[in-house]
Amino acid sequence: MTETTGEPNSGSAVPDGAGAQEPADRPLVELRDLRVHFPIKRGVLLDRTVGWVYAVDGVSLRIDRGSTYGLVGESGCGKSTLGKTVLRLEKPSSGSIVLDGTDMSRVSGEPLRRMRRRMQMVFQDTLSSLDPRQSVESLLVEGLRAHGMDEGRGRTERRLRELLSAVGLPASALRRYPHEFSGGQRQRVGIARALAVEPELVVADEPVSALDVSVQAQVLNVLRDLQDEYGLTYLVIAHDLAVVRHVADRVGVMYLGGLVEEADSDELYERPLHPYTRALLSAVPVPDPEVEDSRERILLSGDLPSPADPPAGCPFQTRCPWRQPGVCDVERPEPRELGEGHRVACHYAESIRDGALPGGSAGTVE
Amino acid sequence: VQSQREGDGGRTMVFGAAGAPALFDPFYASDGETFRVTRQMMEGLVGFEPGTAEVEPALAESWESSEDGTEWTFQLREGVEFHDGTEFDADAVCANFERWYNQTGPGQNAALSYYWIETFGGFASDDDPSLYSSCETPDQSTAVLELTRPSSKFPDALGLDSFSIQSPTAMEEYGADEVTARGSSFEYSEYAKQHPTGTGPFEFDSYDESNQSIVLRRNEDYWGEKAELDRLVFKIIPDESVRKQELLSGGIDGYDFPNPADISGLRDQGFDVQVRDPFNILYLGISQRSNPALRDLRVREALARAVDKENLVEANMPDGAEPAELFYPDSVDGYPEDVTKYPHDPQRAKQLLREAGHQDLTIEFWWPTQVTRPYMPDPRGIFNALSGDLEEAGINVEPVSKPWNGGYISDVNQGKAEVFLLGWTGDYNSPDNFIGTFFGSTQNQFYTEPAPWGGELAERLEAADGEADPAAREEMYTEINRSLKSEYLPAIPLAHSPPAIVTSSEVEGLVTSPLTAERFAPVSLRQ
Amino acid sequence: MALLQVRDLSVRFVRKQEPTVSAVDGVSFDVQAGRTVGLVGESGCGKSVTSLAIMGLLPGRGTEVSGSVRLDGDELLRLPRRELDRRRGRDMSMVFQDPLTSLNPVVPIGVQISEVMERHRGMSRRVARGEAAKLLERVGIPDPGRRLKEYSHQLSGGMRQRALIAMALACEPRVLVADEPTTALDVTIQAQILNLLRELVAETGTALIMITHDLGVVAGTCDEVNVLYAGRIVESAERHELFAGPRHPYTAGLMASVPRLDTPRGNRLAPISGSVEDNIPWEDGCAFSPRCSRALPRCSERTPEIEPIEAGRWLRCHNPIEEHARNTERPHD
Amino acid sequence: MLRYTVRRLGQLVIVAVVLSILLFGWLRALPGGPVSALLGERATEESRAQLVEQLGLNQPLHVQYWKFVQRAVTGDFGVSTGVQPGTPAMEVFLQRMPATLELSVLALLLAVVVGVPLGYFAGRRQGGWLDNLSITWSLIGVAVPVFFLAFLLKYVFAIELGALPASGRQEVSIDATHATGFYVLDGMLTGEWDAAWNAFLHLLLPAAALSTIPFAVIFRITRASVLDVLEEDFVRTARSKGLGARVIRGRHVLRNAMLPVVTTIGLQTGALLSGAVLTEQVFNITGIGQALSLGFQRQDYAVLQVVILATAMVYVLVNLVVDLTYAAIDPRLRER
Amino acid sequence: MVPGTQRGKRIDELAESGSDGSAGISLAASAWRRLRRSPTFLLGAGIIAAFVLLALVSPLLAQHDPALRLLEDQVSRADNSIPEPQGDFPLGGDQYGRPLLSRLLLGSQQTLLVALTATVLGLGGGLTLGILAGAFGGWVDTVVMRVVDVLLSVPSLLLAVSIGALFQQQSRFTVIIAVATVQIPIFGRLLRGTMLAQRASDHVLAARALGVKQRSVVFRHMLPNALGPVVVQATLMLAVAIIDAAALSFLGLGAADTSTPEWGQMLGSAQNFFDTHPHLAFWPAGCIIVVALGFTLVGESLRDALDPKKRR
Ligand SMILES: Nc1ncnc2c1ncn2[C@@H]1O[C@H](COP(=O)(O)OP(=O)(O)OP(=O)(O)O)[C@@H](O)[C@H]1O
Ligand SMILES: Nc1ncnc2c1ncn2[C@@H]1O[C@H](COP(=O)(O)OP(=O)(O)OP(=O)(O)O)[C@@H](O)[C@H]1O
Ligand SMILES: [Mg+2]
Ligand SMILES: [Mg+2]
Ligand code: NI
Repeated sequence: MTETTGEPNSGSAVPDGAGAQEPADRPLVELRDLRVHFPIKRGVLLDRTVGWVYAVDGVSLRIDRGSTYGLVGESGCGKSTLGKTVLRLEKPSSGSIVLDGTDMSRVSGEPLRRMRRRMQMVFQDTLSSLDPRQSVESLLVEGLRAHGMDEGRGRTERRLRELLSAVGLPASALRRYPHEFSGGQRQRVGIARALAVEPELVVADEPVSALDVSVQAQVLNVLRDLQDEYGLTYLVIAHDLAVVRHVADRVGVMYLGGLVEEADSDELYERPLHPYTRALLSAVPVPDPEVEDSRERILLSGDLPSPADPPAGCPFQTRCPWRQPGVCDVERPEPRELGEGHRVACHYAESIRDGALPGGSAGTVE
Repeated sequence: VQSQREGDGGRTMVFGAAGAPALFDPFYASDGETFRVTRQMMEGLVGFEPGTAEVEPALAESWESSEDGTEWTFQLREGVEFHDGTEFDADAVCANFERWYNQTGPGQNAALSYYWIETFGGFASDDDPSLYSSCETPDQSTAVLELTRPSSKFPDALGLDSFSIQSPTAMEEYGADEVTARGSSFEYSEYAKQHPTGTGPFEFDSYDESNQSIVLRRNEDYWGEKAELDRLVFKIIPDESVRKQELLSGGIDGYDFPNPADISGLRDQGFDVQVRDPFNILYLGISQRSNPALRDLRVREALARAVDKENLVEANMPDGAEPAELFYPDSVDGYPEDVTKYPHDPQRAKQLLREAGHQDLTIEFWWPTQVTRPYMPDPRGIFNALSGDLEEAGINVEPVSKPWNGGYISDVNQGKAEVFLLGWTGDYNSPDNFIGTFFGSTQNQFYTEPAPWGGELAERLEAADGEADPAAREEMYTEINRSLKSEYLPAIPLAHSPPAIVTSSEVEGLVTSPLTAERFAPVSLRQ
Repeated sequence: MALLQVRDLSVRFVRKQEPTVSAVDGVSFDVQAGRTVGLVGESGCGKSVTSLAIMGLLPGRGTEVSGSVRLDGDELLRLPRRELDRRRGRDMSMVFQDPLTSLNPVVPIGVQISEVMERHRGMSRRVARGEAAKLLERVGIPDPGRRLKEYSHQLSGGMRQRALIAMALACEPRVLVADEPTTALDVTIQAQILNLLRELVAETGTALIMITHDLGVVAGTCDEVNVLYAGRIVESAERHELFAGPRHPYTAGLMASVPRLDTPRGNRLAPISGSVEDNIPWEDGCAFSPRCSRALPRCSERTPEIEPIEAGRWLRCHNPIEEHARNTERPHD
Repeated sequence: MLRYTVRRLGQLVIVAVVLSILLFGWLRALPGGPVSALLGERATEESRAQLVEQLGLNQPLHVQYWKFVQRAVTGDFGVSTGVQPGTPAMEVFLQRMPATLELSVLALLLAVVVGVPLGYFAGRRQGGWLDNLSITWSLIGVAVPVFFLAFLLKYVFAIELGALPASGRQEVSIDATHATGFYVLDGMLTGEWDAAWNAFLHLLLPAAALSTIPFAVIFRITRASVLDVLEEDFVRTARSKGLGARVIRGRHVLRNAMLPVVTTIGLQTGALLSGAVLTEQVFNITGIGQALSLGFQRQDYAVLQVVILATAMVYVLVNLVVDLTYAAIDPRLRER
Repeated sequence: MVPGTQRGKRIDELAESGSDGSAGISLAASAWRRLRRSPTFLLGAGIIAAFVLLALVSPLLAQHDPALRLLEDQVSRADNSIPEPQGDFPLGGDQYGRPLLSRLLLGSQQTLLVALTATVLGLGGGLTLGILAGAFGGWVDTVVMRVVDVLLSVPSLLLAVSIGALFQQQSRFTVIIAVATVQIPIFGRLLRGTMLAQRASDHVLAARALGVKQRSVVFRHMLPNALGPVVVQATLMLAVAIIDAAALSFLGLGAADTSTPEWGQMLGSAQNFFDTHPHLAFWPAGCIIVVALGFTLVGESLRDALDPKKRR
């Protein structure tokens, strides 16, 4: 895989969807140096921009067709913003989002609306993401109608039933309203709505974090079944590393607006290289007393810095047990490829991996 | 609360006034609220006999006019001083006349010098002819007023409050003539605001604007009978019902123009309600301007017959009101009893309309809101009654109502209102003050310009006003009045309604005036 | 005798015009000093209500509490209000789930901590302030002098939770109830807080009641675990025992539902079917039976009783998982 | 905080400018106009034209507006024609403001002093008799037209019972010194205690009438907000700490419950000023409310301009102060 | 074990059982359920229903033409007499000799008309402003909100009086416009707030993500969900409108033509008779108070019922 960060984000480099016939190796989604900055506005008479929230700050990644990309990270690190920007629900400040050869960052208005058919979203909050005043039927039909896929009563009806059974809901659900369902069922409705327009890409922003474990497992299974059935491509955002590991083929770890580590799922969990990933993995509780009693924990001190005022240099330096003065606080590490498809943004990733750098144990207990 | 007042001897009387006086210099004023206050502090050469509209000597002990009525010689009262100690003499009198005549700038505006313009016409520095010619002082107790022509207004007009004689020294000292236009109104002089100085039984004490009260105190050096009260306070209470309640709860000792509806109740509660002799007129005005049907005398007669004055007076007018036949009360000169009358007769009205070819006549009937006037205590009620009457006679009424100051007055005065409610309160006892004002011009509310008789009427009025011989003049007015009812019928006189004044039973000695020009000097408070 | 004895605790919410909710139904367990007892279960199973009942914090009107909660032998449920107020915050205190809403937004952190000590330890304001600073230091908040003057919104999530813990520890309570103390936090912060709690229990011998829905947290912190379902304890065991071999199908189902970091990736999860909402009332049989894969006809006819099955282990099931079958019940296919 | 204040003051300027333009245009659009007010029923076409000329009312609107602005920045809004004819409008406003302030402050005080504690106790014992009683009272209070209530109060207490004065601000014959224009304060400053007492008695009935709506609103907001706060987690935390009832009530419940109440109090100044227009008329209080209604009746442009503009400014300012107070109570807002 | 089939069956059953209304109850339905039992609501709704019914059937009930001075001969200004209650006229006449009862009855119509039209107009204006500001944001929002700020910075009655004074001729229409104008900024502000909240909500984001057209997002998703508080406010505003209209009449800005009676106007014109014939004021005042109370009660209970915090 080529490094994409260094490349100028020129749209012309991307061939038009019309010309190229889906080269097998072309990723469905490719983000290049994506930045989303929110202005902080303040002013006496008229609002002026006094600063920026660097919600997403230079993320490059690619998601292969039919695969699942998992995004993890702490609260506020910009996962949702990234997800929304991929769907062009937020406007990128710079960088490009290439969906199947089309540079989405330049599309807007009606063409963008039409593009939406190809990419959909599943939300975390199952209740608030469904319009309480619309029956499931109208929720589902709406998407079809918006994209002219509403072809006559009978066919639409059939399509809806098909959708519901795909997500494991009875046909009788059509005439009911969102509040009449349990959390897990609502999430299924949300998934059905996303699938109604036959998208290629589904961004799922914390699709299961609001659910009880048993229901969470049901929904995760549904997601997976659907992927198998329709060949969907997922971008799954979650803070639960175990969930991400379970669903994702490839995982990216975000910290303060940037991607600090990215690798195939097994690789990442087996050989985490970035200090933050290591701390994260060591903090996830495992439902097994034996493991819990014996594991080594890397406890971080301090909290996530504000994305409006990120530290100079490495964003993780404020909490990093391996922090080296003079380097980490000066230069921001760029993601480097260490091993196949394993990219890490840390100056000392190799040394940490090899245990060559002291300090890591400072916050370690047991 | 009452005890507070008794504390200082019960010699303070508080009278409820409806509005704030604009200023205390009566020359620039034309409103009753101002005059009510200045009248207590100032006097003119002539005055009006208490209880009547008859002229009596005031600062002039006597007067006589020349044969042709253009030279008036006033014999001045001696030993009179203004409140500031200045001697009252012929120089002071002429100084006042000269001041009035020599107004400049804003002072020439009818909004300020209304009565001068009405009575004397123009000023020294403008082109309008003036009745005033000069003022001479043969000696200090004689003032001679030269006029350019005779006028029926004399000498009564000199009894107007605007022509009160004020202290020349004080006016000089406080710049009485310094009136400036500012924004949408006028800013008055220091004199007019704080130092009004006359010869009257009360002198100015203070005006508390934040509490809206004006305090006058007794002039201890008054030349005549001194005032009984130590202090006379005017408390400004704009709302009619509040005035009543204030009286009921003892906050004030009296107020003017009680709502007719309240009169009997107030009497029942032991208050002293005095009804003045009527000196006003309410009429149903007709404009000759826009609706051509109204130019037909038969139509106007139909209106006159449609109206039920008796019922109107009974249901909407206060005690003592009476239906009117002419445009002024019978106490004014030149009032013939034998005029054409148009008794209430809807059938005849319908017939007249048919004859005139206006079977389905539609008229715009204008009436004012946000106002009550002594001659019109309840405009809405009067309108309701009259429009009912008109409808009964088959006339379609399109009501038009506007706020008094919010367009009614200005539109009516331009003759825009086809049929309207309006009236007049006399300033002094002269037919000219009534019908001269109404029909002396052809381009006012009645807009008699297009009527064949409009110019004729105006000329006859002018001739009568210029007649020096009182007897001949009276005869001329009598004839005009007859014609007004029989030939012209430019409007329909409706009623004279006497304004009442109410005081608590402790108030004694208040003599009412048909001109609503009461003087409080003889008033006392019973302990 | 155990430090805290909960016996047959039941809480019913009686509402006008609405069916009575039996939120907690005959819950019994003991907590020894220096030990941590966990209460786990899905949302709505009655964990919070149990903890609030122990603390006497349930709303007064429309709530019926029965059973007994004894602290050192004293019956808490029948303590007069004043007496209860004297003990709450001193002998027993509580840490809540959401640290943001559980702190008063308009009162400085310092005041909120020191007011407990002023109240229960009769300290003067100044002394209490000093103690508060020490407490903050102890729970790992740097620069306590400054933080004391700050307000909850000025602290990060982790710090808020520490402040709440500091507050709960102010009078060195003998029983600490922690209701989902880390659910609102990020994993790295959660690890810090759990570590803090573990240390505290170890150092002060406080008895900790740990309420959570996260089996991982239970596995890492508790000595004994009570699994709640629909207001009743369905299984209760020592931690290692429980995780080694859950006997109740519900417990087993929970464990099978969780994707784990330490098992091979790519397996399908084996969730419990349905959701909490399809409970039937316990009176009509086993509340779990509609969702249970091992349900027998009698499960929906007779309500199972909780019974001891071995030392320190209790179970409420007609058809428990055989001990030898433990491993075959792990997720497959 | 400072920045926030500056920002809000900036908004005040915008409101002032926009409002002055609106007002100017609006006043010119009113039927009638100052000419009618000055000349009355005796006006003639001629005198009318002369006056229009003299007052410069025939100039183009933008010229008039510019002149108006030039004078307005010096505080000169022209001379009153109807309310207190001859007095500069600004003076009319300044003379009358204290009366309205006195009245509104007392009314607000009554509303707060009664409404807040009542709201608290009603909220504490939701559904209790006190709760039901005060809710009923507050609901009826809102439904009764203010002027009707004012009439009723006056009729009963001043006229039938004679217990309190029927109208005005002070007995005129008391001859009190009026240094500040706040009569009660004046009396206390100069030691004329009877005058202060008299002025206070005059305030009671109108303040009672005026306070009904603010009372109802403040009561309800307090009650609702107490109910909300009682449900808050931090109150549960406070209880779990075994704190005494007084501390819980004061520090934890009331302090938080007061936040929306404070905002409401600010918003109620609007209602107070509206109510003052009615109450002052009924009780003949020479305040700006009366100036307004008279100004409308008598087409007093100058006074209307000042009063509306100033009232709006006061309203905006009061709300600024309220918001700052809010920020003072609520640390979450301090950093703005 | 085959979880899939088991699950499907269970959910089917659940879905069936949910439709009988016991499983979940919508916001509106649960609000309604609570409303039905709330004595406040029932009282208020009863009052309103009676009022509306009265307004509808009043032409049948009223025995006399309210504009006719049927008892004029019994009116005398001189001794301040007003027709006493008598045979056909149970409440007697007003100060012009018109039948008081008929006026009261028919007054309900006009009162309802004024309140309803004013509120509908105010609501319409407010909706427009609110939609503009809330749905489009940006500078539209800024401009609209500045105007609203200015309007809100003028105390309500003042604003109403100002608007009322603008009209050449006073009529019921003037009152309606004046009262409506006061409501516009209030509704606008309120709606903007709820619209902004909706704009940030997930389900609107979801609709956008689905590619639903902007107009449809605004009118199908944002608006209906933002209307709850507005409906509550509108109910309360009906009460306010009635009272405001009465206040305008009191200040002399009411309808000039009294041939069609209206309560506020009746009350306004009765003020001079307050101490001599208090019943002239008490009847319309009583009606106004009761009806205003009705609307307030309903509004308040609606607000309570729609409050998500109180929802179960
Ligand atoms: N519309 C916005 N305007 C300004 N700042 C925003 C906006 N949306 C998000 N942010 C800020 O951007 C940062 C990243 O937010 P984001 O929602 O993407 O985080 P997240 O990783 O999804 O967090 P969580 O796990 O809590 O959902 C946060 O600091 C947030 O406050
Ligand atoms: N005040 C109350 N009134 C009525 N029912 C209540 C009340 N509090 C809780 N309940 C009900 O009691 C049951 C148990 O609630 P509880 O809060 O203890 O659940 P929980 O196990 O803490 O769930 P979670 O994990 O969601 O916090 C629920 O069904 C809940 O609806
Ligand atoms: Mg997020
Ligand atoms: Mg809970
Ligand atoms: Ni798995």
